Amino acid sequence: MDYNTLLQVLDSTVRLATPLLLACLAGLFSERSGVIDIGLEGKMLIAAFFSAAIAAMTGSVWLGLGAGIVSAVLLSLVHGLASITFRGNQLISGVAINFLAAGLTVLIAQDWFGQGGRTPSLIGGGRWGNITLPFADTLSGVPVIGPLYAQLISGHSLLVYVGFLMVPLTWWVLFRTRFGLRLRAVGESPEAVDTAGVSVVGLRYAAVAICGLLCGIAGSYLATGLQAGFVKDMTAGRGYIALAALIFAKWRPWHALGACLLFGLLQAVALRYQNIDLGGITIPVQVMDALPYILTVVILAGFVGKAIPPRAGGEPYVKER
Amino acid sequence: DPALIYDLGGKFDKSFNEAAFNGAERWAEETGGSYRDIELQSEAQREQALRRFAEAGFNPIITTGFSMSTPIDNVAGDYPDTKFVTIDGYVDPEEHPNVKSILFAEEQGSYLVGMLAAMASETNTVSFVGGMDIPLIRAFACGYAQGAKAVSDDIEVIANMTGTTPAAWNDPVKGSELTNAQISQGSDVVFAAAGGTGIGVLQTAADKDILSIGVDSNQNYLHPGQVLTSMLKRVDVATYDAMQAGADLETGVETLALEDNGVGYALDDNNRELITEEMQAAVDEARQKIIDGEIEVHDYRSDDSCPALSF
Amino acid sequence: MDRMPAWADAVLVPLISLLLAALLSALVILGIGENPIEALKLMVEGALLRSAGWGYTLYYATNFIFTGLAVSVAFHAKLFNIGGEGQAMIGGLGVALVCLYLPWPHWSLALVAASVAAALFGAVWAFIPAYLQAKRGSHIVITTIMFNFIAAALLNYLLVNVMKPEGQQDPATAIFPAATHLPTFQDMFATEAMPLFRGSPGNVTFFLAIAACLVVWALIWRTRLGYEIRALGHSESAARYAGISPVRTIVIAMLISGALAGLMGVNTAMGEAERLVMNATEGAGFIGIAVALMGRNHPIGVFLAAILFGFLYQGGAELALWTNIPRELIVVIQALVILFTGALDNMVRMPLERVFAARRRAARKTPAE
Amino acid sequence: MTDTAPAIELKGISKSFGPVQANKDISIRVMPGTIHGIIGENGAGKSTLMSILYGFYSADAGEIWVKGEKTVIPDSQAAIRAGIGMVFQHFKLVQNFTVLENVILGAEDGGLLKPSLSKARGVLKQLAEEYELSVDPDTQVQHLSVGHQQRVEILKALYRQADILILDEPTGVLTPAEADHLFRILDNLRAEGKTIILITHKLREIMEITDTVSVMRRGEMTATVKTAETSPEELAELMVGRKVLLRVDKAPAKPKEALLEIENLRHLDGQGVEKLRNISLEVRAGEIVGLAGVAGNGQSELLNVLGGYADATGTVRVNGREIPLSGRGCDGMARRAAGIGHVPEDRQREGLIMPYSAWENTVFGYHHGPETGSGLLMDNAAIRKEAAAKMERFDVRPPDPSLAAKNFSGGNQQKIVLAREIERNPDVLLIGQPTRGVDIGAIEFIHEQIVRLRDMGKAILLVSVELDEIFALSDRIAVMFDGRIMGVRDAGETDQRELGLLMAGITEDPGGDAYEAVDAAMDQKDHREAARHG
Ligand SMILES: Nc1ncnc2c1ncn2[C@@H]1O[C@H](COP(=O)(O)OP(=O)(O)OP(=O)(O)O)[C@@H](O)[C@H]1O
Ligand SMILES: Nc1ncnc2c1ncn2[C@@H]1O[C@H](COP(=O)(O)OP(=O)(O)OP(=O)(O)O)[C@@H](O)[C@H]1O
Ligand SMILES: [Mg+2]
Ligand SMILES: [Mg+2]
Repeated sequence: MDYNTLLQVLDSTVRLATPLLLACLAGLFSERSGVIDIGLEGKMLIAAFFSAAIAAMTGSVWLGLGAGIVSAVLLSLVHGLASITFRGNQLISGVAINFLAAGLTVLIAQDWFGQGGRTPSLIGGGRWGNITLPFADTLSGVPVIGPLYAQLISGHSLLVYVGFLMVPLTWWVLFRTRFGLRLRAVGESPEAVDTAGVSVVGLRYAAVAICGLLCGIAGSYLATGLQAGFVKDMTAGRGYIALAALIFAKWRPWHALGACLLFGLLQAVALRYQNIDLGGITIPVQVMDALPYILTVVILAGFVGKAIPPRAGGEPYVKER
Repeated sequence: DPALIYDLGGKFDKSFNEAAFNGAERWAEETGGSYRDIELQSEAQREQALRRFAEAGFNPIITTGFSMSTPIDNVAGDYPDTKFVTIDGYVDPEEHPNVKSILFAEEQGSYLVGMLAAMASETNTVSFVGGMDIPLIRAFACGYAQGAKAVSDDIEVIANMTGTTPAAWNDPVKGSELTNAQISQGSDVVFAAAGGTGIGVLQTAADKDILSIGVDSNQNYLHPGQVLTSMLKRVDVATYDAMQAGADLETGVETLALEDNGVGYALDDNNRELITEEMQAAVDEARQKIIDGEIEVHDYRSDDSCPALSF
Repeated sequence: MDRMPAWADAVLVPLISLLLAALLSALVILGIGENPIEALKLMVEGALLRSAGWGYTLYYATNFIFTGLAVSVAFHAKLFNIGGEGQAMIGGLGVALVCLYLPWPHWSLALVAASVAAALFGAVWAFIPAYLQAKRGSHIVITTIMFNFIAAALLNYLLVNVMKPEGQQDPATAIFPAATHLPTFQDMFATEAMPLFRGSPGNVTFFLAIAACLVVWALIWRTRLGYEIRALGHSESAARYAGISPVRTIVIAMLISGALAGLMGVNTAMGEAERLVMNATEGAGFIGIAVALMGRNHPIGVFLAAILFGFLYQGGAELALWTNIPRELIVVIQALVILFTGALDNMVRMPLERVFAARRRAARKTPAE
Repeated sequence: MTDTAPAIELKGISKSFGPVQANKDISIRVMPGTIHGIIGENGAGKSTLMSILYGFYSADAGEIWVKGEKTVIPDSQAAIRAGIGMVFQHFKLVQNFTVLENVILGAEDGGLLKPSLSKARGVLKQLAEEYELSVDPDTQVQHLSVGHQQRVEILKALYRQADILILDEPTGVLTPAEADHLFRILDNLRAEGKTIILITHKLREIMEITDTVSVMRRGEMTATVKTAETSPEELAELMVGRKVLLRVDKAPAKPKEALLEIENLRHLDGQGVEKLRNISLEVRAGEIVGLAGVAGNGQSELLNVLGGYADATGTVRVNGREIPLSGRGCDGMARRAAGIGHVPEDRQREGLIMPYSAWENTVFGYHHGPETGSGLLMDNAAIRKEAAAKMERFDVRPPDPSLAAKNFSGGNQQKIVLAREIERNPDVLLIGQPTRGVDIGAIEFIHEQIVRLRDMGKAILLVSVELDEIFALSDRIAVMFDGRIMGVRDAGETDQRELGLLMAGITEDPGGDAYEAVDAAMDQKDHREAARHG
């Protein structure tokens, strides 16, 4: 593989890792607060739809982003209602949200646009343009570094940079601010937070809302950055992969970046090399398709070891004694 | 009344199923008739839809997609008075005299757009994105490659399939990534025979400023000036004709080829600039030769192999 | 806390939750400009007022009984098996192998062998996630989801590259030999005079599903293994104290769960399609979760919930046939049913508990005075 | 009295949980600068009352007055503002946070952590000196001993400038030395003018440190007396409503052959840390051997190994027959078959399946035995009948086999476990914390049963953190420290001081203040533990 191909694969990796990363960080906020969320998929999906739909109707990608975020946050609040206020089963609520998003998006899309659960293709201001970073053109002649900068680092849509900047931001919020301290505490020991006079419910709702916000960005990126419109089920399991990445990352922001890049790379490689020929034996395309999933299992079983989740994860908080 | 059953890709895939829809709409408009249609979502529904429509007296019942041939095979015998049409599918006419199978010579149309692609290419590299990896789609790819090679002997033809399941008809994200990969390998014309996935292909091609070729319906309008042409497969005509014939539809197996105008390439205002007169002349000449039998386009399905491309 | 009567918890709460879900669904239908009453009428007529409709409803219900039981057995051991989908797919593979590659004189023998194979294959597919959960603590929710994807890829490979007959376009096996075709309700109950269940896929597997309900009931509430599975589900530390091996019990519970999900393959592959197609499961594994929850993990509840979802499926198909309502409406309704009965059940339970407490207090006061 | 307003005054507090009336019209005054004790049976409503005071629950009726002012306390924030701090029975700490982080949680200054952390560091240092409350501010709480965790809880309250401190059963899990230290802290706090409310089941502590004591029974406040003017016997009677024997009445032991022989037992935990180091011990027929030690020094592990749910190496013989210590045949069921009964330390987490009915619990661990029926299916009717009989013999209240275990009070849950294990007449009975958190009425009954089994010629190995209980029941006492047995003494020939030193790993009596030596030893142990986890 020559350098250029490598750059292209990595470029594709960055594109594919971005929605995973945003969703993974979304899950991180939620689960660090003790609310397990397998509804990332659904939230991304609904955000993808509404961002594309509003962008198509208004021609503004920013309004689209706003709509995507609002819709994902609303679904988050449904999850919050079920798992925080009514102490329901968080896994089930997540499953329901995934179904709900899968159905509602197509239903509404059909009602609004009549194109079989698809939004019209986005054009012009309805999509995120790619940003060329300063000096990208000037530097592209420089060997090694030049193409790296011009092709890999420069030339992505704004949301890609947002996604990557979210990593240090998440870290900082979590470990350097009062909100972060309380958030981590409520996922470990809600009773400690409660007796310290801080509202468990408030904190968890805040976390769940942030989760919705990030899922909203992730979904918008899918539909208005990576693609030019919404098609049904366009998240295609990314929410679950993000969840696996979260466990792999042991609920830590920098590790999440690594995990998502790894999964992005696997997807990029699987897309690029459909039938790998290993000295006469052709690896069938299905193996490449399944590779990210197989690797997830292998990683979970073999390398993650004891990934200790936030202690109160999945447990609704009930005041007692 | 006639009924129309779309395959899993859905009525608005902008290509195959949508062509059938357009044909039906045209029929309804012209004749003032009405028809009923349904988008399938599940396997068990195939037979169910056939039966329910047959029981309700719809005739003929037109279906798109090869996956409907097995269900029709199961059902046709129970409703001898109903005519069934399977577009792209094949049902033994001996066994079920009330079924019409409509097939297309996709390789011929693909040959023509392959020629156009080769003539438009500046990098001498063209590419193909298929939907689900089935013999039908390979026939597209094979015809395309033959056409391209007829123009330029040493042209490189890159062919990728989106997947191996019906989901491959509806995965624009993957279509887009495949196109990106092909562009990075030098392709500057990409032919998408991939149903809804093609939308992603055409989009990426337009974004990256290369040419693309649409399929089934005329997709030139999707990105005016950036879609070189579309390989037409006149599913709309087939649907229209079947509806027009109504209950008197002639059954049996029919293959629509260039000479029947069943396949072809699209030329309209959107791509007029892109197709030069020489190009058009060359293609029209080839078209005539194919009709006359002077050029023989190999059909992948005849022997599961392709002389111009390896999969 | 205030406990309300058991019947209220088992019947009233799901019923009210269901009503809420139905109400919201009606609003959704209104929202897309259709008439909910008409829609309901269509669904009821299409699914319940025709014998063929019942044939479809029960066909779908059979799938959901199997996956619902699968989820509930795992649930008793506090395992969340989201892998019913993959296990059912692989179960179908077992059925296909038995039907295609072994000669069968009679369908009944084929059914027995295919059921064993389906259960076995489903169990095998559940084994790895189970083992990894038990031994390595790998979160079973994640691993079973991954195994759904892997099952799809495996089946895809086999169907496309190995089992598909030459020249066939779609990824499916050949039609099974006629001797393995299961009797449908039509075969069993239709007469010349009464052409019942015409053309519908409901078949003898439905009775297998009922038998599975009985077996699961006995297993969970009457056997020592069931006692151990439930004990482990309630408290792993206590189970270890009692000498119940968590590893062994987790693995066994998941094997049973996988086997039940695998059995669904008998219904889809052998009962309906009479061949193995790529996407035969169509989300039934996920519906199983809702079915198990609504049924409170009890076989009777699972059975009733499965019928309800079968009705939704069949009714939804009818809607798609005769109206312009997209079939996704049914997905939305399912989602609402899952949400209200599974996750928001306390929204109904909490006020109900208060009502019952008030009534009890009132009742206590009267005799005292 | 009249010119100082009470620090706390409760007037007519009532609270019910559905049908249970936990507090009925309770009124109480706590004067500033005093230590006020509250005692009462299990479920009397002590914790509920204090939770109301701390804003955890809201009362159905009644008023709270703090320092002479009527105060509404809807949540913990309000309680903190009113100067109330609470140390719960189960600590409310974030295990993987450092001491510092735990202390500032909820009391941060500003949005960023840094200033709060450095301020807290200074304040902690000052408090440590003032009240003998030293803990390393940068250690994660999970690596601290229970006693030190409790100090963190007190520090949390003081950091929030509480001058009224509530402690709910603070000594339940402490060693005598740790309890002594706690009382010195409380003494210091009282000397500084702080007010303390102390809930406990231990009459000795009440007599030792409180100024006044209130007694609760069935949700009501039955009496408030000056400690100096009462006696343990009187308090016990006020609590239970009848005379209670505060000593265990038992004849001298007549030990016979060894029923349980342990040789060179070693055990590694999941992280590969050696938790049992070469343990050798024997328990003879007709004797009770008490295993004393600070929690976390290997007693639990020893019970787990003997009970069959932790692997080990070495030799264990029951009734002369060797039993496997790992692999097949090493599990709870096999142990029961070999004649070992086991009352686990934690009845709720181990001994019972809380949602199971009482009758299901009476065969738990024995569910493969013949009494559960011979066929494929369990004979539920027979089990239920047998369970009813057992529950009657053990005076389980209410005697309803269909009731779920979680619906019995702690003492009655313990009786169900005891009934199950004792009624099968095991040769060896392992029994952990038989009366933890159980009120004195039930303690009396449980102790009687243990002695009765001994007198039937069985071998009993008793683990308890209550030195009083160890002394009251044991014929011989073995002391564990850091996975080793530091020494075995005859119960009649040793005293609290000697055992206390052994429990801290000190075999030579240093003379002078034993508690300081013990405390230093505990500090060292914490540091080792923290260092091991990096
Ligand atoms: N969260 C709750 N829900 C329902 N009932 C409760 C709850 N908490 C306490 N109770 C009831 O209130 C009564 C008083 O309980 P409380 O915990 O205050 O007793 P206690 O005196 O602290 O007992 P112990 O000595 O065992 O700690 C109990 O009998 C119990 O039935
Ligand atoms: N959350 C609850 N819901 C319903 N009943 C409860 C609850 N908590 C406690 N109870 C009831 O309270 C009674 C006493 O319970 P509690 O746990 O306070 O006993 P306890 O003697 O304090 O136990 P322990 O000794 O373990 O502290 C039991 O009868 C139980 O049914
Ligand atoms: Mg208490
Ligand atoms: Mg208690």
